[in-house]
Amino acid sequence: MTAPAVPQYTKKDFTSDQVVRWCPGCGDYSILSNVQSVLAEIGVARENIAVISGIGCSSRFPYYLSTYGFHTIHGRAPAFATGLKVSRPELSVWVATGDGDALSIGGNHFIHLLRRNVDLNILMFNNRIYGLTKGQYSPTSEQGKKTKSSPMGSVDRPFEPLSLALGSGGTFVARSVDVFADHIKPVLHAAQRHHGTSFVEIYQNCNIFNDGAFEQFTDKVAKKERVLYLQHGQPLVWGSAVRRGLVMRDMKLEVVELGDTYTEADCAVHDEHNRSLAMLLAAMDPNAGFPVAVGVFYQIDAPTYEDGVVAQAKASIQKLGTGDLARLLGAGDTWTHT
Amino acid sequence: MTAPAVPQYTKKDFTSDQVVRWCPGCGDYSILSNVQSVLAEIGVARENIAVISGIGCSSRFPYYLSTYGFHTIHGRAPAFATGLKVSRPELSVWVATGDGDALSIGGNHFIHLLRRNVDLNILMFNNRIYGLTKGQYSPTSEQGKKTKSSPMGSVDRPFEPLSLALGSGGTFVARSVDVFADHIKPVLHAAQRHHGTSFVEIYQNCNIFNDGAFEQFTDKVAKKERVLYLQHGQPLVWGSAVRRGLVMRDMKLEVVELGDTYTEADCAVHDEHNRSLAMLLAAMDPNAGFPVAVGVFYQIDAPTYEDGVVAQAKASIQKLGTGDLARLLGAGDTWTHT
Amino acid sequence: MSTLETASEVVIRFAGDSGDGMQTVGDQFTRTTALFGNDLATFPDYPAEIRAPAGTRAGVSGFQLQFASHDIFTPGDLSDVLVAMNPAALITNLKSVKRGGLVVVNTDRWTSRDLEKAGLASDPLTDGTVDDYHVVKVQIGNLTRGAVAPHGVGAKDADRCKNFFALGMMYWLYSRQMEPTEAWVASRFKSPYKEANIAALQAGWSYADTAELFHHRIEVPRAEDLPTGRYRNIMGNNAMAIGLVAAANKLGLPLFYGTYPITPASDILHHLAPFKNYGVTTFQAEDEIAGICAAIGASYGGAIGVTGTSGPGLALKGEALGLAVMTELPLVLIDVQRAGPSTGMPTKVEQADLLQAMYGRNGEAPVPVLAPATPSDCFAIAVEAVRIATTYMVPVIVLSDAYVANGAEPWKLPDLESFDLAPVTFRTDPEGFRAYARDEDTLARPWVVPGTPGMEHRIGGLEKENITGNISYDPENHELMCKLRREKVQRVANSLPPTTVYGDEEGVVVLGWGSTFGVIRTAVDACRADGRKVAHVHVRHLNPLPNDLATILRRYDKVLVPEINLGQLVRLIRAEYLIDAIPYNKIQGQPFRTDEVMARIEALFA
Amino acid sequence: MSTLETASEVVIRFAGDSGDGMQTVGDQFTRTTALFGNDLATFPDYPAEIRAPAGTRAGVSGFQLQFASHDIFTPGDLSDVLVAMNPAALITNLKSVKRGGLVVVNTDRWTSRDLEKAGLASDPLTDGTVDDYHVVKVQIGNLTRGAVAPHGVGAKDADRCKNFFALGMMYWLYSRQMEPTEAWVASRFKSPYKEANIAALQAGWSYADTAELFHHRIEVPRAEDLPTGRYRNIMGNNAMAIGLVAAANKLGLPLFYGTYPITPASDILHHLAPFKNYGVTTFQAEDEIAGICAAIGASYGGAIGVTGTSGPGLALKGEALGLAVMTELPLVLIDVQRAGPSTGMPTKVEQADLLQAMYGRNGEAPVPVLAPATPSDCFAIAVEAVRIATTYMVPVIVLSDAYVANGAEPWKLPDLESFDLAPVTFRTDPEGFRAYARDEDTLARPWVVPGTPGMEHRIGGLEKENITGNISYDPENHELMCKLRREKVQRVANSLPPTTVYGDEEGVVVLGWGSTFGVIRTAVDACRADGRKVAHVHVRHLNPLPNDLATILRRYDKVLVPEINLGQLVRLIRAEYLIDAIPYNKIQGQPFRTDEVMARIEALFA
Ligand SMILES: Cc1ncc(C[n+]2csc(CCOP(=O)(O)OP(=O)(O)O)c2C)c(N)n1
Ligand SMILES: Cc1ncc(C[n+]2csc(CCOP(=O)(O)OP(=O)(O)O)c2C)c(N)n1
Ligand code: SF4
Ligand code: SF4
Ligand SMILES: [Mg+2]
Ligand SMILES: [Mg+2]
Repeated sequence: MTAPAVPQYTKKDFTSDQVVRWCPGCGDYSILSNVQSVLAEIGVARENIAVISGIGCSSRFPYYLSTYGFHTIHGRAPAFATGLKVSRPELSVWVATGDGDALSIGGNHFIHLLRRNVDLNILMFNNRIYGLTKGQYSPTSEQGKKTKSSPMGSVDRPFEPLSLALGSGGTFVARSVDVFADHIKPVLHAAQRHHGTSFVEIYQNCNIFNDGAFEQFTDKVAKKERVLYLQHGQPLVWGSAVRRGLVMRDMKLEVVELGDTYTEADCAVHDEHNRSLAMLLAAMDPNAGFPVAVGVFYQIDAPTYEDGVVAQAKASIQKLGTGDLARLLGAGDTWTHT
Repeated sequence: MTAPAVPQYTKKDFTSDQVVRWCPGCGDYSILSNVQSVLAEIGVARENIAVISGIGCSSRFPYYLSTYGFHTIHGRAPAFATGLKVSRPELSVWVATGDGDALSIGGNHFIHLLRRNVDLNILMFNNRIYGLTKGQYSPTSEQGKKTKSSPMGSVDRPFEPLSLALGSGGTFVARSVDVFADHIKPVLHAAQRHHGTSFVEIYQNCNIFNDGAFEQFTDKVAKKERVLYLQHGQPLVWGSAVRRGLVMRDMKLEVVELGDTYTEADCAVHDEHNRSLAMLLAAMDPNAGFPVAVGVFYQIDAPTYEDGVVAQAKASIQKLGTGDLARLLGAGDTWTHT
Repeated sequence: MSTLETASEVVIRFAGDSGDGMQTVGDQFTRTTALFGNDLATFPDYPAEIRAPAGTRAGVSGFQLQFASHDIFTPGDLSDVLVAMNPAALITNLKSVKRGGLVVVNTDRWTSRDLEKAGLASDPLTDGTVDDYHVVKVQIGNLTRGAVAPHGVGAKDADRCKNFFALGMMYWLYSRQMEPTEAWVASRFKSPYKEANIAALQAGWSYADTAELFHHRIEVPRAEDLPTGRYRNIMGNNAMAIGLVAAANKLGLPLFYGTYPITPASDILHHLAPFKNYGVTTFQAEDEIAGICAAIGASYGGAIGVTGTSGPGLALKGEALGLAVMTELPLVLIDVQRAGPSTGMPTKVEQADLLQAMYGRNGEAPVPVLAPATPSDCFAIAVEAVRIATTYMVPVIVLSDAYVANGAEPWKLPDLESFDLAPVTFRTDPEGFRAYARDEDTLARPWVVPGTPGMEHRIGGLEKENITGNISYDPENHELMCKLRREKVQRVANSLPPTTVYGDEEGVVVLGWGSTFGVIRTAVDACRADGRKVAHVHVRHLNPLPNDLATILRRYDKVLVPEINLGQLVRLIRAEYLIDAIPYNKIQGQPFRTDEVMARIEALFA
Repeated sequence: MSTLETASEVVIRFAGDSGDGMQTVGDQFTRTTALFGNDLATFPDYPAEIRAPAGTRAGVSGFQLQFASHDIFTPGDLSDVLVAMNPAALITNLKSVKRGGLVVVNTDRWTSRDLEKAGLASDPLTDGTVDDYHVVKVQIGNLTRGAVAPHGVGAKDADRCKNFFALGMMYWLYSRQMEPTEAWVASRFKSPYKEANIAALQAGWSYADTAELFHHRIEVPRAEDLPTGRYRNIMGNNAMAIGLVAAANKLGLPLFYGTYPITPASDILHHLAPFKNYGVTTFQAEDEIAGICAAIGASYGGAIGVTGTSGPGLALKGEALGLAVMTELPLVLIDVQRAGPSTGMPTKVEQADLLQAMYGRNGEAPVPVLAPATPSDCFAIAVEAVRIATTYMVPVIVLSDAYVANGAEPWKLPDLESFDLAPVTFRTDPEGFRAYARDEDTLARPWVVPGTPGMEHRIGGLEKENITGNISYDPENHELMCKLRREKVQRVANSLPPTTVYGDEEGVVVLGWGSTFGVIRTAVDACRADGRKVAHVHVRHLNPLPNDLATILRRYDKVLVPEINLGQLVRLIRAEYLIDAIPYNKIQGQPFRTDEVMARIEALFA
């Protein structure tokens, strides 16, 4: 069977007719635009793409794409997507979700999806706030965050979403930022190429309820000085005015300035296949002088859930033959009454 | 205020009048016996201990202790325990749960409890099976496990419970084994001493539905040759007939035989405060020659959730005075109609 | 010069983009009017999106307010005046303006692009659409910019002040005072926005005054028929929060509120969160299930556990609620109903969770169900819910809704003594203690909290043996317990005051519950004024229903049950009493209008 | 020598420790009896614990079976013979034995320690407890050990064979053949356990034969009045699984079963899991919510999504079910009811989830609700559920229960052609496609699956505009959609056959649903035999109720509604038809007994 040729798409082919209903200035716009471009490039026919979301500003995503889309209920998108992908493995399935949707109410489905390694892509728009419900702190809000529901500051320690994903057995874990136009697309492509569950955290500015949450490293200057772009096999260095790097000491990362004492050669090298390194990178505290890392933190090959399911179905047919109704009904001991 | 003296208890003081209803030979018996001993030793008055459980064989635990006990619903024990502890911080709260209860249906509450770091102790009896519902595979069952619900073998990749706990932000993560009589008590004591959420995975044999799951390292010989007893500050070595150790190379652990080439001094040293090391230890595959580690994998100090809540309440009273009903009702603009 | 007229009631409506600050000016008008001493009722009506696309119909946010010199019960059906900040606001709100009513439009937002965004092919100001109305065109944006310019506020920020300009015009028109709003602005904004907003307000007033925009100025005297006392203006969610705190304080119990944000219930959390000095702990849980479970855990520990949510959240809480039923622990569950099913129309009103509240759990798991009638009644209902929960050791469901939760009305502060609650005593005497021993009157089991020496015991979700509380599979015991749990709820009815019958002793009785109270009362009054024999019975307790209800209803020829659903209370009434109660349903995400209810009542006399 | 007698029906009961293998021998007796050609019905009755403490009352596991030479509907009320493997089994089961009945006790387990474990102060064999029964004492353990010794099986394992010794005695007593069981043992066990079990069985038989334990041997001739055809013995959960597969196969759809294990529903999963070659995918989800959501995801993808659970799980699925209602996707949800509320008594029967099934979701979210009458009816109900789900594009709830799910009866294999289903067609033509366009007859919207070119569209839980499927907050549209969703469910009634009325045309009608079918039918037969005018109407469709039901019920003087709950169908009937239907409730985790229902019917004639 040869697959039918996939049309040459442009970004516009992935734009739906629905009026976009995010606040002007919301970071979701740029993510949408990037995803539309990427979908046009992945070589999958539009009808074979399904985007599943939960509830939240971010979860309105499917309405604005001209693919199949399912805006489900809060937190459960991974479960719907699993059911869809397992029964239709040939589809390209994407999950659009928010920090609240994925990590608060949806936390259980999220970790189980990663554990099972169903081949789909999770895009989690992390604005560190509940946008749609008008600004309560979320499980990724920094401790002490003052919101309507935490007037004296939140008491909860936040999740590190990437650490959680790694601890859950995630096989592809990456991060990008809404406004990093050149960065977000390659990360999404890598996610799409990965066979297994790809988790991409996308920092996203909610300019209404949590404006500037990522500003300390997204503004023009900071972007150059405080962001570490991860590249497999490349040393962990960053900065343009001042060049810095990460060296490994006692299984801990340390920031050093490059120059006479330290050079690139002293720096740790990024290894996408090393989960411990990924955990260290995910745990870096920008308030303690560490950079913010973006890119692919971790990626390994592992069998996918739906491949396992399909293989068992095939093996079963091979062994028992395609199910036959008469045999089904008449299984076990039967007798005839005359 | 001086606390009233706590009586000198013996194990018997923590035995309830309920007939124990586990199968003969179940690993839960030994856990129960150890917990009873430990509770007698921790210096907490019996009435100040509350044990909360979900549903499962393991979750029958509270009935057999003479403390306060609450056998709740499946998977939700962490949430009940959080509500109890936050409103009654002076109580010693314990959660008794199973691999299905904690990690399957209860996964979300589990990770959020660890993230919040409420000061309580989770004892998770991991028998890698659903006992109470008669033997389906669980989220910790090895891939390929044949059960009633997976006649051709399970397709799911299992969780590493300790990795999940670490990825969730857990501040105390440990493991012991039902039949390691000398080991389980010190681990429980350490868990109890830790201020914050203590997670203890206890391997437990379900002799009815998953007999021998841990036999490869619990039988008399294997116990000596295949188990690595973690000790903070001590080298990672084990074995009696053959002495082995773990060396660190490229952020990965390697098994070496001690002797001429390698000595204890070459081995990595256990550091309870290093999360990356803990992750590596948690991920060790016993089928690839690695030992099974038991003991405290990880432990750090971090503020607890209920301390934060209490502090805010105090600060609020300090600032605003103890709430006054008349002020509450008459807040904002009022006017008088005469 | 325009003349000054007196009106006994006025309905006014602001409408504009979500970002235009319509809710803010609505609130300010409400405050000022309340302080002045009118009776009033409000109805905010806003979209689910945070900021729907500017200029579109979907983005329109509205606020309606009725104020009067006498007792009123609703925010009014049709408005006397509409302020429309753009074409979309005009076109979506015009149908709620009285024929001949006043329509103030902001013509600064009247370009062809604006018309297009509103989906209009032609200009409604010229194509005959507004012929039946009295239209006043004002370049609100322009005028505001001019007014705030001296304060050094840029064009974009200047535009943000235009709602206050509009408010100023309305203050002039309805002879309101500007001071309360000026004070509020001064306390909320920093310079130069403080000055700019005040300037806009004053400019609106002056413009109305000098441009002689309106034929007459209207005065609505303060309401003299209100009971004397101290008042404040209050929204339903706020009243609910205060009621919970007041009840807990009266009982000397800490209050634990475990919840997960959801529209339109989140504001209860927002209102409770600052009350930490009142012994209130709010817990923003990871989901609705954790919210209720934590609340039950807190109740187990001796707090009064409360959880709040809206419809989809109630569905998620069913299993845990069953555990509270089984373990006979006190709990209050507040469901602020919204339009369903599923996500539905999250900001819109509906009363369609009644049967879910009654039956949305496995097994026979009855719980008391209450519903507030008005925004301020939320206070009393919260106190009543806590009373029932602690007296009978049961979980209680309160069915609020989006309309009552977001609506506001003047509230006469209750006498602190007026809502005294029977004190709660934790049992501490181990002598003869049995976990499921029962109070003779209420059938309540003792509340024993961990930490009490000598009374250690175990509870849980498996069936309990009566008295001892041991696990029991005994067949007769199970039946007994199912019946006891039902009877316990039933006995709540014995503690209720006689049902109030409003109106006539014969003819038609209109039976209502929840937020339809106001509109039904208004319609019944109107029908009676027309000479019809009509009565109004409003039930605040849906389960158990009042003991005297059947007898009352049977006195009437016809029983009409208006509900914002497809017929739920009416099913209970029919099943319970075999009375041929007539459903009257509207399920449009909107409250009933008085004329609709009147027409339906009238039809029964035909 | 004992004489051979003939009986037309016999009830037999095995009882012992959970570990004694009582369910196994019960199953074997059932199989043998079914193969022989008797009609039969079974009732396994076991504790929630895997292995409750040996020898205690809580640990007793029982299995009851009625077999007959004619059509029967229940496993019988009281048993003719009880095999009691220990004192606890005797004492807990004696009350279900007919006075004068046969009681075989295993005296090897009769030490004072055994009596103590059973909570007995004195020995029931000597203290008068069993005076009214015919007691036969056998040292089953000892005899078994002797019998299996030659096969080199140790004492502990030997003890595990004693259930087969007991079975052998019963086979002798009721003239059964041993071959089917011998073959089964041979296929299940490895040597030496195979030989040991067979030896035990034969030893039991021989012992009964030679020791002349029983006065007479009994023969129950095969049932000649059964319809001719091929039969198999089937349990409800198994029939349900097969029905789902058959329906999906007939429609040419893959079947996706998303579920989380829970007693007593887990066996459906266990039965479906091996059917991978039939296009069945089973998904053991992380919880009940994921189970239903994955099933909806699969339906969205073009499979028939099914989810199964028991009461507490149904509570958890409510929110997602509402989404299926809103998105109008086909789904089958099976609830195998158990005794609640909360965890309740998990292995016991109850019918108390009916109102939860009807109303356990936010908003107006009606779904069709069905219930099987007998174990084999689960097959037909599963097919019917799939038919309705795919024809009307709706989620359907099936209410099975612990009794029907674990009970067994002979099942005449249906003709493969007899359950033809209207084929399902996915819409693939983009021309004029609208996501919420409706079929004129069924009001179903088109089923369009991802992967279909040119028809990409978006669905979700927000209110939909009719026809287009766009998000809509339009008030009239919401009302229209609420009514359409209700009407769609209502129209299912038009596709139902006329309701069967069994019995008399006047007098009392007994209205039942679900697993009470058999006992009601038996009781009605008995009352009619006594000369009473009684009819039996059984509804398999609870929502919508059959169109002709009201007319039928109104023909009778009295309508009695027996239910294993506190009155649920009866509430629906009363609300719907204003008929003064009389509830008759038993809620003990046990099925009704025939004499109970008879007595209640008789009382209506008093
Ligand atoms: C069952 C349920 N609970 C709660 C809500 C209310 N709710 C909608 S979105 C949301 C949080 C959204 O946060 P996030 O996922 O971070 O999305 P964002 O709006 O920030 O993009 C909540 C609490 C709901 N719709 N359903
Ligand atoms: C809501 C709900 N879903 C499912 C169940 C059924 N159930 C009870 S215990 C259990 C799993 C128990 O596994 P685990 O936690 O590992 O405990 P174990 O019995 O192995 O100790 C399940 C699925 C339930 N009681 N409630
Ligand atoms: S509220 Fe925040 S996240 Fe939501 S649309 Fe507006 S800016 Fe974006
Ligand atoms: S089933 Fe397994 S876990 Fe449960 S009591 Fe028996 S041996 Fe223990
Ligand atoms: Mg967010
Ligand atoms: Mg387990």
